[in-house]
Amino acid sequence: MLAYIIRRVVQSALVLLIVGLAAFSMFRFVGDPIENMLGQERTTVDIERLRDQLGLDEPFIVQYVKFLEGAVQGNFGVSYRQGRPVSDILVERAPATLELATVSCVLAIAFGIAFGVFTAIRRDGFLANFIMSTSLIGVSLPTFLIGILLIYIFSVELGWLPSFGRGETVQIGNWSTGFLTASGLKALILPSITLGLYQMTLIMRLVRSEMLEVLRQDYIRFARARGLKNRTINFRHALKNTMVPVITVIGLQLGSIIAFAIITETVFQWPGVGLLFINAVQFVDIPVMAAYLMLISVMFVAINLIVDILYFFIDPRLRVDRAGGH
Amino acid sequence: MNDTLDKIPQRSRLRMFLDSDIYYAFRRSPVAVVSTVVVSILILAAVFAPLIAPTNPFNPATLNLMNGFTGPMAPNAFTGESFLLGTDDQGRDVFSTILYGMRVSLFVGVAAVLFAMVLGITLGLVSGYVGGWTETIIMRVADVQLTFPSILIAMLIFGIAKGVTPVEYRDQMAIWVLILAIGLSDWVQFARVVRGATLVEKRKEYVEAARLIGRTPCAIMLRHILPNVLSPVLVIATISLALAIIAEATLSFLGVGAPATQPSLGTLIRIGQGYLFSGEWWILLFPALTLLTLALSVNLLGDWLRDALNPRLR
Amino acid sequence: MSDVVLSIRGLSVKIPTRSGIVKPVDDISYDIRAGEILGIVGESGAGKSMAGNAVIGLLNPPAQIAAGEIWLNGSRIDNLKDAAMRRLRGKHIGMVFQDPLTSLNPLLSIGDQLTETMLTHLPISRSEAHQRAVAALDEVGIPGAAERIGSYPHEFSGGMRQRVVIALALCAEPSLIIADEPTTALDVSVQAQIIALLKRLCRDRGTAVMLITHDMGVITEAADRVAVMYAGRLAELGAVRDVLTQPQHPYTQGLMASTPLASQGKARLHQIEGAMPRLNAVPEGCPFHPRCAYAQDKCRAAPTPQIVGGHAACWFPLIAQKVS
Amino acid sequence: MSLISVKNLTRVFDVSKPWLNRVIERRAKAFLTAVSDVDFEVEERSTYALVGESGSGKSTIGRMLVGLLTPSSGKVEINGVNLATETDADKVDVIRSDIQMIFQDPFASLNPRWRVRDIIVEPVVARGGDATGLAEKLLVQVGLSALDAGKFPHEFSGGQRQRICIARALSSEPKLIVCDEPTSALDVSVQAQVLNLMSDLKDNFGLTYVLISHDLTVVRHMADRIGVLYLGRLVEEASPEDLFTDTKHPYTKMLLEAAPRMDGFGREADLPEGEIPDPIDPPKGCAFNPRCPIATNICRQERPMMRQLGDIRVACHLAD
Amino acid sequence: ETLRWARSGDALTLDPHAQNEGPTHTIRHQMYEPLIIRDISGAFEAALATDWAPKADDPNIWVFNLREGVTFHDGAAFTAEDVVFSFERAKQPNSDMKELIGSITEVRAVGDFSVEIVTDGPNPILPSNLTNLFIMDKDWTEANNTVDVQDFEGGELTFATTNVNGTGPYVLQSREPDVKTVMVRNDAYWGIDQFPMEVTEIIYTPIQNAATRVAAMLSGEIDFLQDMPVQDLERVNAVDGLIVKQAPQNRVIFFGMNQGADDLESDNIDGANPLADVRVRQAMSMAINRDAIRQVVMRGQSEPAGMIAPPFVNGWTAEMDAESSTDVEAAKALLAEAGYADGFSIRLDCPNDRYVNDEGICQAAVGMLGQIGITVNLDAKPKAQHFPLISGGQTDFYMLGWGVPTYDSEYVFNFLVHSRESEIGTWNATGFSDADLDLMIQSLASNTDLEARNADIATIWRTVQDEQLYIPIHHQVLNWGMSERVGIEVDPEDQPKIKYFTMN
Ligand SMILES: Nc1ncnc2c1ncn2[C@@H]1O[C@H](COP(=O)(O)OP(=O)(O)OP(=O)(O)O)[C@@H](O)[C@H]1O
Ligand SMILES: Nc1ncnc2c1ncn2[C@@H]1O[C@H](COP(=O)(O)OP(=O)(O)OP(=O)(O)O)[C@@H](O)[C@H]1O
Ligand SMILES: [Mg+2]
Ligand SMILES: [Mg+2]
Repeated sequence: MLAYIIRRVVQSALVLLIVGLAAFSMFRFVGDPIENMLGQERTTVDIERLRDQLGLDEPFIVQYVKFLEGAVQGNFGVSYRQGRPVSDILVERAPATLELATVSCVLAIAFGIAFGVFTAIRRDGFLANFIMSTSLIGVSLPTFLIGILLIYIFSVELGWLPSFGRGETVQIGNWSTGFLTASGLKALILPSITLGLYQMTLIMRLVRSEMLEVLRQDYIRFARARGLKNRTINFRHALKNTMVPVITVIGLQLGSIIAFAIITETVFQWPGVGLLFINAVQFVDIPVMAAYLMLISVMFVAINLIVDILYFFIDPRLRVDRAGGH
Repeated sequence: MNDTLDKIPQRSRLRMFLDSDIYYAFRRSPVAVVSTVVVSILILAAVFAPLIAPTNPFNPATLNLMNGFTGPMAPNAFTGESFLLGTDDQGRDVFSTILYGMRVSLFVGVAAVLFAMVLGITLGLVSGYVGGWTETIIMRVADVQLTFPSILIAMLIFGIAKGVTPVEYRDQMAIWVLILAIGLSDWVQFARVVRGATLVEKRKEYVEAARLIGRTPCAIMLRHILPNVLSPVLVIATISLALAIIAEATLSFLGVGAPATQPSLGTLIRIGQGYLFSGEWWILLFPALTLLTLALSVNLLGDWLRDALNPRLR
Repeated sequence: MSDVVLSIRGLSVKIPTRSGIVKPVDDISYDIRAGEILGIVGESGAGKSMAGNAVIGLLNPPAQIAAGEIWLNGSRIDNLKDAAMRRLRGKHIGMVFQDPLTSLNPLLSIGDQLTETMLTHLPISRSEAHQRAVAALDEVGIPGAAERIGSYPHEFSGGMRQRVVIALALCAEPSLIIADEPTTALDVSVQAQIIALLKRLCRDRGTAVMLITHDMGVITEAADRVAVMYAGRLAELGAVRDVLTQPQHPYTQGLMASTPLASQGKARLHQIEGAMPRLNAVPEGCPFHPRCAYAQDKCRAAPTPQIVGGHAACWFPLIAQKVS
Repeated sequence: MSLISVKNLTRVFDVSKPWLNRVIERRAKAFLTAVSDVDFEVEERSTYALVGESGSGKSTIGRMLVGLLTPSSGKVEINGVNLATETDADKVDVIRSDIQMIFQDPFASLNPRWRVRDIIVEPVVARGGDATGLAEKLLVQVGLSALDAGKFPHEFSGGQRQRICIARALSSEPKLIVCDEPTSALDVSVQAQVLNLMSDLKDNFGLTYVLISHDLTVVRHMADRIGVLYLGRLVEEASPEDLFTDTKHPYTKMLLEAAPRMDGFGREADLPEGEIPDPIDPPKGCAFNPRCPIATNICRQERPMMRQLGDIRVACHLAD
Repeated sequence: ETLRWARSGDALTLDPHAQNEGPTHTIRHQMYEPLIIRDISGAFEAALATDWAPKADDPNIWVFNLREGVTFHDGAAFTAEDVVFSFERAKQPNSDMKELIGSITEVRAVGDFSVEIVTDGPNPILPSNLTNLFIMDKDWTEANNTVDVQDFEGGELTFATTNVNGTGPYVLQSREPDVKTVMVRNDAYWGIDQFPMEVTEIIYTPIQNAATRVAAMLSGEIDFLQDMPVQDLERVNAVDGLIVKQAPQNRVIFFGMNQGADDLESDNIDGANPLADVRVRQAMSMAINRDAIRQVVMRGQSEPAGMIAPPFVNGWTAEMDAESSTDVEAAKALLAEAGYADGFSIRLDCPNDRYVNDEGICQAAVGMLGQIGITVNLDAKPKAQHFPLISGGQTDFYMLGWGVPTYDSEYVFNFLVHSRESEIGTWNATGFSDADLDLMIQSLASNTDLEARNADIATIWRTVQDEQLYIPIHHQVLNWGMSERVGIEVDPEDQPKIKYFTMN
């Protein structure tokens, strides 16, 4: 297990290096930050001075190494746009995204698994078919459109839920949370549905097909032959086995939730890192973009590591320390 | 007896297909039949758009801006012209734009999936069959790829491509970059599935038999293994197609999609969503419905195929 | 006969398929008494497993019982509701499948699997179940049962796993065991051990055993009586020695003759030409007639007779021919 | 002269965990010796059988015979040519076309996407030969109809497929066919058909068979000489008559005892002890010693050499 | 009363001198004050200065008399010393306001409530450069170690970046950049009786997505909305309790063309530059149907333009602004005359996130130019990628919008007409260069004879018009959406000052 984790960590570090490089090099091409930072009245001299000051005229590799050095120390430089250290901005924005992502994940996983199990057990039932078909609609419309439609229905037409922002937040140390106020919770509803819907569908379909697969395994037949209760068979035997492949995918999906938050946050003006990223892209705010991508990758890598470790707890076959011959 | 040999009736592939279980199951599944019909109609409509569409919305010189915002089947206040599904903000006939937009969307989707497929199948076959370091490297690359969300990959590629292509090619480039971006973020699942299937097939004895008579690995992979791993690929390809079409739409919302002068369905929806509150619902509704119908029926078909082609679920 | 544990009367199983309804089990009847091992042999696809599954109520849809009755310990069970049938399984009927590797849930320890079965059926406490689980493992010959109770299936060898499976099937002390090819996946040496184990348990506990296999040798050594199935029907049913030494049905005879025997030396094997018909093309009359050397018009037209008198379902049992 | 000569044939598989695991868990590399120091010769036009329980290395030997695997040490010579080391490409090619194989699983050994005709003639076509009408001719020879050439494998039953496999094996006019459990997936009645067919073809084409099987009755029926394998080692080799009547090795005895008999009504077999040990870490000395009822000290210390006892070769310290 | 206020973007910093940017100034205006502000009509209004005039005996000196009895938010009194300090601060190298007051050589206090501003030559339009120059408290700034202007580009964070101590009508309560800024009424404000001051609390939220912005307005979560999408005016107006008010904005939208190059990169004509021919430029202007753009693309929310100066600007004339016409046939004829009867193709660079419906306008232009045979390839992109093309001179045909904060044509000429040099003409990507004109433009800065100066301005404009240096499209119209409870008129600078707001 240790070896496995070490290998994963090394791999992850490689991933981060590559992502960092890719991200960093991409930003060289998106646009010229200088233009945005100086107003209409800037002069050529100003441009040169600033370029020099930001180190933008140094060789590419030097800039990248500098960037990495900083990144390792949690220092991503200073936002060109807000003129504040990127790490501060990220710390400020991360809670919003993390809360949104958490709620979406919980929704996606809870409903995904519940519906998946249900549709697998009642494979040909009407309700199961209905859920399956409607879930397809969820993946057949782009996320941004779903968000806008939800706003249209629940904010504009019905006036039930807020159309933007986090509502009121409470500051606990460095963390601002919307979980503690009614308006904060209300504000979470639409964005988290928008964000979680797609992943929920994916998880649900995956759980369903894996579950169907597991349900026709011999050990399930044997469990039936032993007269075990359906509940025991479905949940203790089938679901647990289903989880082995499902967990990997859930792990990947959780990462995507954070990435897809870009869209949801844009639509709902949710003050998280996704919105920050889109702003940064529009403003060619290189440090913010680089930091965001690194952040996403770190989360991804972390989630995957956790998922891998989870395996060891679920699947005893992985715990063997014996060289496998057969 | 040799002279009779030539007369042996051979069942054609078509006949075989018509007799097959798949086709039987297909005929008995209304969902599958309906979605196939819908997809075919949409694809035909897209392919023959220049013949069907009343106007060519991609030719700006033919547009009359004054026709803008005409409601469906209602005459325009200035020009008196009327349009089946109305016009958009540029005075383009929505019906024609949808047909042409679907062309773009389908082209991007199909090409991206084909690209992902070719790449994924090749890498999957090679890594599954050859194994060893080759496999390790390919699959690690796939892992890295997987750890990176597809829209970020797409934005990344878009950014880089935009930086490196000369300005005058940017317009043509946009489409190809979309294809590359979506394709690149999609090959992994093909590779994984093909690799998995290859690992299974490779152990089957017909492969041994072919090795025994000295067939080259290349011939074995292409002639023996490939045909046998295609059915899961088909399923993924179908579902990927729906995903690719949606991905294209999402990317155009984020501003990295098809150009506004040659809008895809996604671009149309992005434009249309700006008119959701202002009463020009048709600019959003019709493209969105088309996208929904297209993606939904492709998805349904893929879903059905997955169940039908999975021997263990039958 | 009060000691009849299982009694099957006119059992048919049907499956609706694309080309009409097929009957993988067609009108079979037999009894199994307590402490008796009934061997069921027949070629692949003859309907052996279907018959076993029908008894324990685990037919995979769309297969379903089409006709007939199944009686267990004097009560009818083929028309029971799902829940009632479930309570019967494991408690009154145990089942052992062919592949011990896939019969055990890889994620649960064998102790868990044993205790959950016992707790489902027996009114005992968890700790008692645990003790009984150890005892059950001990009984099927797992060395160091107490230590190995927390092990997972992958930590056992094939033969050991099959013992665990048998322990699981027996742990609620059912009166009938259905063993569907319990040794096909195992080596001869292990097969001998497992068969001996089954025989011993059956003898000690008075359990009735339905032993499904296609290995004539296993039947010979293990079974008391044997039922030979062909294309979903019973071809022959009787005491093992009678059926195997003096087969009355041409099919049984062919089967016996095509098995290579020491006595035969290198002579050509007897060969039954052709193959068992596919289920959707079972011929009229006796299903074996197209391959039967003795077939007559009657065999082609009239359905096979029930087994009466002798032990074969044949219009012209071989004994009779020899006599005439 | 003998067609095949196998000398000190050994095959070791590296089943170690990846490097990092070994470093952390302080483990040495793990090797599985699937075939260990096996010698035998096969006469032309004879049938040589290899028997043994699962994992005893039968298939591994078979695959080395046909060149699908290279030996770790020792050699296989076919007609005096060692496929693994021969550099003359033409020679290798000739020998290769002389060897064919029939596999256990008739369902997996035919490519489901190919027509039977293409499957059968592939060995010829792959070498650029002309195969017009060949498939049809062979199909008739193996007892199928020429009309079947245009069909796909799924339209055939198991026995028929095995016939197609045989037809494929015959198409390149081989001298030697290695049959890896050719009938173990088939029913007795079909098995009889296939075994008969094999015997007929042997006579007609002058074939040599290496027959791999775990079924003693089949082996006894078919073989001219039988080699018994245990944990990758050849423990006994004899003609069927000798092997079944004058059994020398305790393992062979155990096998014969355990195998069910057609006349053994109600027989209580002398139960074999234990199970086959882990091949990665085989017992010291004679591999069979932990299960052997007559094992002595020397059996635990020294690996017995193959000895010639009359017409029988046996690897047992105690056999006489 | 709380005012919930939204627009598309947020202030970049609160340091009064660190960034010269519209939305940033808007937020500052609520809390800081300059000497002079512009009222809703664009006229100067006294803020911290009560009156101002050039010194009679020296045209190089302006005298500003300051308001007495003003206190900063922390209670400190406002004096001339603070003004001197603030001007000095605004001239620091890090300041973004330094170009605007480049001509000022000295600011000196004359008593507690009067200052003299010395310029390097007569500067008739000095007051217009001071309307966004905010005054800070010297003592507070020194006490909080924030005398130096925040080095915005360098990423410096100073006390003044996040804290405010102004004299303005509202006091900062909390701020999360890009998320939310809350301000409350300053009850000690000097003008508390003079202005309505009915808003007691301001909650300011930037909302980027246009549809979401409108949705928030429609669902009643917002009382006051800037950056309103033109297509939603009617819908918002139709909702009970919501109204939209509009006014012409100080911004004109136009196309620029590279007429200086010998050959263009993005066209399909080899060895010649079609745009160098004035007839081609005129033909292109004639092809644009500004009425259609106004009607359809802008939904009536624009005023077709004939010159590239907004009507507020000194030098603007109604005649010149009416000079553009649409005549497709004449345009074709002109093209043919110029030798391009078959047209040509060219790329149009266009922003898609800067001006009202910028991309839509470009698309419309593509169609219209197509009708006279010019094939235009549109390349629309975010402003971050668009503007570098213009300032780098890498575009042949582009869209640009221009506002004139000084309300004087000189500002336009300096940036858009003067030959491109390192300190001047920096936004002139047309390649147009006329040495005589350049001299005339440079002399405007110090010409105190207003009449002669205006004559020069007219002459320069005439050349710009005759040369068809740019293709004017329209003047933008500004729309503010608001709840009916809010009473305010639209400010042409798009600078709402909440102290003028009434609430009922
Ligand atoms: N869903 C189905 N549709 C059609 N035929 C089926 C279906 N399921 C099973 N059968 C057929 O039912 C017959 C009986 O199968 P069963 O498993 O009982 O045979 P068996 O005697 O146990 O064979 P084996 O020795 O291979 O286990 C077979 O011919 C099989 O092909
Ligand atoms: N490629 C391989 N890598 C590692 N171990 C292998 C490999 N191939 C075979 N083995 C091992 O070598 C041993 C002998 O295998 P082999 O397949 O030759 O046995 P067999 O006698 O044919 O058994 P069976 O009757 O099950 O087919 C087994 O322990 C097997 O696990
Ligand atoms: Mg069976
Ligand atoms: Mg083998």
